[in-house]
Amino acid sequence: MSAWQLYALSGLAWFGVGMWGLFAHAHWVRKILAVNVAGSGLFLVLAALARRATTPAPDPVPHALVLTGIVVGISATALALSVARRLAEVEATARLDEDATHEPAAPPAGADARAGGDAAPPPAGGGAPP
Amino acid sequence: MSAGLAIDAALALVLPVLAWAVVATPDLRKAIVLFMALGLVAALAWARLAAPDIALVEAAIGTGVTGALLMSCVPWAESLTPASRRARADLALAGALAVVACLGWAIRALPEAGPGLTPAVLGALEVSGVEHPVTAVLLNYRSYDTLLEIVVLVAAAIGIDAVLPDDDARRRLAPPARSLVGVLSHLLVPGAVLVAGFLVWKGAHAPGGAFQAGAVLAAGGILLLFARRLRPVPFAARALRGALLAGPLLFLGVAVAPLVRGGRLLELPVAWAGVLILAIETVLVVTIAIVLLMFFPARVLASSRAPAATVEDPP
Amino acid sequence: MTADLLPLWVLLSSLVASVAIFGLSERRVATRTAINLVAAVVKLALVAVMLWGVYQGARYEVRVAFVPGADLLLRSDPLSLLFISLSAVLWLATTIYAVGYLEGAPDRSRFFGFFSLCVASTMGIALAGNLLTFFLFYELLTLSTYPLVVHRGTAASLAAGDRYLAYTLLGGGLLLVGVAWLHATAGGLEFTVGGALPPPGDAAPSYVACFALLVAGLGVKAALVPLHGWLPVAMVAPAPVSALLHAVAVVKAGAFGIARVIYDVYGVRLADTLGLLRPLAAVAATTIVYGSLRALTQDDLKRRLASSTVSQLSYIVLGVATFGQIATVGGLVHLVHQGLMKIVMFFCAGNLADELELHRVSELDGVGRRMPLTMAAFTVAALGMIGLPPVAGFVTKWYLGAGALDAGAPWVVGVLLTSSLLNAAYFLPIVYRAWFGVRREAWPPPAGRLEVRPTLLGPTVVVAALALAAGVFAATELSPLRWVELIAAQEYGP
Amino acid sequence: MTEPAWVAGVVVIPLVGALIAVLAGRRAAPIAVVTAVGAAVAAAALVRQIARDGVVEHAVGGWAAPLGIALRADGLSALFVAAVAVVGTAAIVYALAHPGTPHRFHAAWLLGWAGLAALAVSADAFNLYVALELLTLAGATLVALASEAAALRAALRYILLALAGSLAYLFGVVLLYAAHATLELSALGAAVTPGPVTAVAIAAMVAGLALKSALFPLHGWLPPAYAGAPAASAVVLAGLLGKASFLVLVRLWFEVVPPSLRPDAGLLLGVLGAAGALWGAVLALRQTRLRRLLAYSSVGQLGYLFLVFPLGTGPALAGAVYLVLAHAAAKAALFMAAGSIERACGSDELGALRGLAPRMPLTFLTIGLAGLTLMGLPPSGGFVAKWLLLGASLETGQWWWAIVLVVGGFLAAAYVFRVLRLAFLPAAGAAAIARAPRGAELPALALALVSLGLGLAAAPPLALLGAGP
Repeated sequence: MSAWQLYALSGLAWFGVGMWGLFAHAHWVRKILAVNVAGSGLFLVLAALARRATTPAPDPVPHALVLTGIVVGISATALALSVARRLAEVEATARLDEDATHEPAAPPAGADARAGGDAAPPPAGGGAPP
Repeated sequence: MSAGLAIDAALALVLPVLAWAVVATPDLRKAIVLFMALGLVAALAWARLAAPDIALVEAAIGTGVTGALLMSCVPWAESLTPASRRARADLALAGALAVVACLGWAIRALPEAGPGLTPAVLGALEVSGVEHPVTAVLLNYRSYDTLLEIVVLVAAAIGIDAVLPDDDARRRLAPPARSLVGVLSHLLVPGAVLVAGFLVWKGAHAPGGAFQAGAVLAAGGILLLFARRLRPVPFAARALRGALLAGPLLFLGVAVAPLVRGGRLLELPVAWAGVLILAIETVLVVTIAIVLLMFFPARVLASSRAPAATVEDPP
Repeated sequence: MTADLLPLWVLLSSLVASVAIFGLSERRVATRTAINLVAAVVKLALVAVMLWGVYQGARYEVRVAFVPGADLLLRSDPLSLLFISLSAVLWLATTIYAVGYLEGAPDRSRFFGFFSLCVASTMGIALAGNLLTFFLFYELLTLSTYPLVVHRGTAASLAAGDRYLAYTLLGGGLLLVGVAWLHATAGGLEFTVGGALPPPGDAAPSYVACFALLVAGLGVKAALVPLHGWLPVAMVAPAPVSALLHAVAVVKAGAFGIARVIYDVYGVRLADTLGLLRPLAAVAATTIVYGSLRALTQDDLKRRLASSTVSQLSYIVLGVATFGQIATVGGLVHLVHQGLMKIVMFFCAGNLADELELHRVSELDGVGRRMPLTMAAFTVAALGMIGLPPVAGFVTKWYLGAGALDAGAPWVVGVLLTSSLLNAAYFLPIVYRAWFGVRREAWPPPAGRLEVRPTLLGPTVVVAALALAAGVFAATELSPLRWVELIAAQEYGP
Repeated sequence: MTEPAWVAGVVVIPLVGALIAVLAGRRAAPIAVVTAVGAAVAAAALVRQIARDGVVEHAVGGWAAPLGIALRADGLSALFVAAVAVVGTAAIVYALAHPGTPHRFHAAWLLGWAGLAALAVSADAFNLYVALELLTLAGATLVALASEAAALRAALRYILLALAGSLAYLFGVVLLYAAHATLELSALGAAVTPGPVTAVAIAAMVAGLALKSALFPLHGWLPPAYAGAPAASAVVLAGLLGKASFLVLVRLWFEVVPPSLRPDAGLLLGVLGAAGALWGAVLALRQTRLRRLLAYSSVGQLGYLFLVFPLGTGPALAGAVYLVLAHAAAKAALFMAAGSIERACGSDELGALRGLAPRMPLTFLTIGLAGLTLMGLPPSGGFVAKWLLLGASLETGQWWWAIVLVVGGFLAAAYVFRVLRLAFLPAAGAAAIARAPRGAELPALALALVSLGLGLAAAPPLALLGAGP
């Protein structure tokens, strides 16, 4: 059981835990966290396999692949979290509408109705895109 | 040697357990802190595996920036309706175990020593314009991957701007108040800029390069953002977009130049390879730093200011 | 040289017309009628040139590379000319009729666009040189006739459209599997006189299965018994659609397809040795009798004519499915005769409905006095259908009977006799009511000089004359009968 | 001057265009049009070059494989790049004419275009991973441009499942690299020997790609994403982005997977594909909104593509690729039509379509022509694909796939005519119809005619795929 196999199997277990988390959790942010965990696990496996090289220094190509993988991983994570935040806002406005429709109080302060956003902004009342 | 093996065994054991802790902890805040801890412990493993480049990038981006990003989601995370009614934990467990078993079987079946591409990389190193093999792979042999990767970063930037446009959320940012983070930023930010410069320069002949430098620079920037010393520049500002796209456009320019003379895409002339790589890396540092900073748009900062602020205040 | 592209020109004449008419706005009535008539006349001229060329022994062929193993092939041979000339003549008559019948109706651009597309696909079916091209135009026919069936947009017409689609797409699916299977077992199948299939060897069972699939697929449009359900229901469509579709285009495509499969794919000898003809003849016979019995019970005139079509079509299939040169002649010539006679009847039904709002047989008492010419044409066609000389129908039944005896299948003669009696049973009452029926209140006077608009009356009378001529001058050189004998002689070869 | 390296140009032009479009911000539209024209010219040149010289190789950076990344363009990549150019250009024209399109659509779509081109011409396993990730991000952005919660949830699910799929694919790449020290596909194909490493690696890669291409039963994310996204986004998502993972799977299957592994794995993929084809069509039949109907139809049509795996190479591969091309044009046209209808009468409820034909004749003609491809009826491109797949299934004796194709065709006919027959019904009320801009109807009709043209002029593209007559 050489060192690289130890790390490779450890990375594999780490990857398995991440994948379990992705499909087991129902909460969006927990899923995104789990995917990050799985990604790091996979990168450990890749680096461990690079260590099998007979030369003193490990094989540099997997290292470059891991670097690219990490950067791609964080880009996807950042986008996912932004979409999740946008979803939270839209759901919050929807929840406010339900409250508004029950008691006909003044419409919720649309102080911050997203004027600038030309992406079909949800007017304070929500509803179909214009 | 057995001491080394002992350390490896310990690390190999700790990492999956820590990963399980991160994923299984019910409280989101705790999970994120554990996630950062996992990243730091992993840095040890990278060191043991003689992968300093990865250790740097994983610590800076994988743990630092991602951790900060996740932490900024905590205030509104609870209000999100879950994705699916019933979490299929048991089914997922069975699936994960099966996948791990198969992959483990394959890993054990791998030959003990695999030469990999080390001889090829080292053989062509003198012609690559840099001494450090990983940088050679990243910015010469497989520079096409890096080019696409930068475009992926730009895609993420566009996506975030499209999903969370920073209209007038910046107005609601609080004025810079004296806070611990403020003081801390005075000390750390100059250091971050220095380290970033050093990493870029070192990249040519030692572990370092654009990604590590970009991440460290961004870390400094994030500190300033949270300390309200730096007002997030709206994506609509042409200056920001210019700075963001300088890196990729220069990279593309260097890539296309040989095509005009009938050469091949991204074929760096041997004499100029070193200089070109350094130039590309320097400009990429700016791009990476900006994109990483854009992961914290004004709306995220605005709503996370008031600790008790739930999402009730309309967007 | 351009003469070689004749089949393509014939096809394009109605395709171009269709596209042009689709582009026209609803108000441009004059231009639309002009395009329609010019296209019909041009097509008739082209067909005449091609007819004369093929008669001299020339063969026109247009080949376009398509998929591995099969090309898009348009080829003119005597059998295709038979179907094309019938379609060209009747399309001209029906266009004139339709222009008159639909005066002031909505959505005429859409109607005439699909109308021309439908004839273009009929031309394609006739000219197809291999099974794949045949299938391509066969499905195009389904797609271009559906909008005509649902043209009125009423709930009834849409229901009829749904049923029509269900049947025809099912048939299309079966045909596709049959063609693909045959293509897989025996390679690209170009129609060749005397059969294109190599000797079956051990593949005989798949040959039989393919034949069953092909005939089932084609049987839907040829309205063989279990698959004929769509035809009476599709009578909801306007009269010109019923006339063209159910006398010429759709139904004949099925019968023509069966003839192609038997003669130019399997070859009549191989089909006989594989024992495929006898069951087909049996199905045809049951359809003939069943169609006639159904017609007896229909009071609605168009439904009665539709059931009669179901029965008449199977004469063609019966003739083709009886091994013998004379029976083949009988079968194929009925392709033309039935077209001529049945379209006249649909025209008459259209006239009655358009002029006097008469739809049911029971309302036809004494209509002969009000619309003498229309009812005279109807009588000629009815006598032909029953099989009385000198109208064309007699020629068919004579050859079918003689062919059956020659092929040693006397029971076929029995079927012909019973069906002729049944024909008489459901046609003669109409003729009797029209001429000898007593009508208490007076008929509303005709608007113009003639009993019905000239554009409706003209085609009715002309085609009735043609049906009569096809019977009387059957022995002359250029009659349909002589042409069919030329085809049959080739098919049975030395 | 030697022939310019079009195989690189096809990727670089959309890349440059995308970056400049980002720079231009709100005024991205004209840049998108110029880029589309440039990329279309490059695609045409690539097709001509490959028709003349056959497969074109290009070692990026001057480094030969295994060290460097190899670009390789064969018939399949040339045709897909051409399809991306045709549908992409039409989508941009549609986006300009369709008032509801957010201005960020152009930058996001051009990035997707670059990703598709990079994917089509790449012959390096890890490079394909990066291209797939670029597509995931571009695709997710395109979906997330909408503002309804359903679309945003779909975008999230799309990203997460795509990430899971990419990780699985990457794990396979890692294992193969560890075993054979090369990432170049054909070198891997030569080096790969049946054994545990190969089996598990291939299984992981195939599973990942199947998940990303929404193979049944992993298709849940697709319908809400296509139905919720803005109209122009749905066009490029359904038309092009949805097929990227399948193309990588095809390249993997026919260049790397050892023939001994193909029969049983192929059967599994075929069965899942067939189930998806029938399930997608049945669900499409039960939808009451046009875009959801089209989305489920996409799930169904994808099922047919997966029949290529049990059927093997030759005509079956040509058939599947041809279906990719024809379906790209037809489905893009249909989503454009759906967008125009939604714009004209406020909602894409099927009921709202009653009697719409007289007011929007071009849109209904588009639905009719494009519907031919879905039904696989001649004279459409879909029929040619169905014919090739049918022939392959009968020639290899696997007649059950033929039944799936034919029954699927009936179901498709059912849901296409369910929409078309509404055109013949008289309008329910004098619904106020804001006429859809003619500019939006023309690109849709153009694409429908392309899918028809593919049905008639089938010989040249098939020759390019090596299955010429």
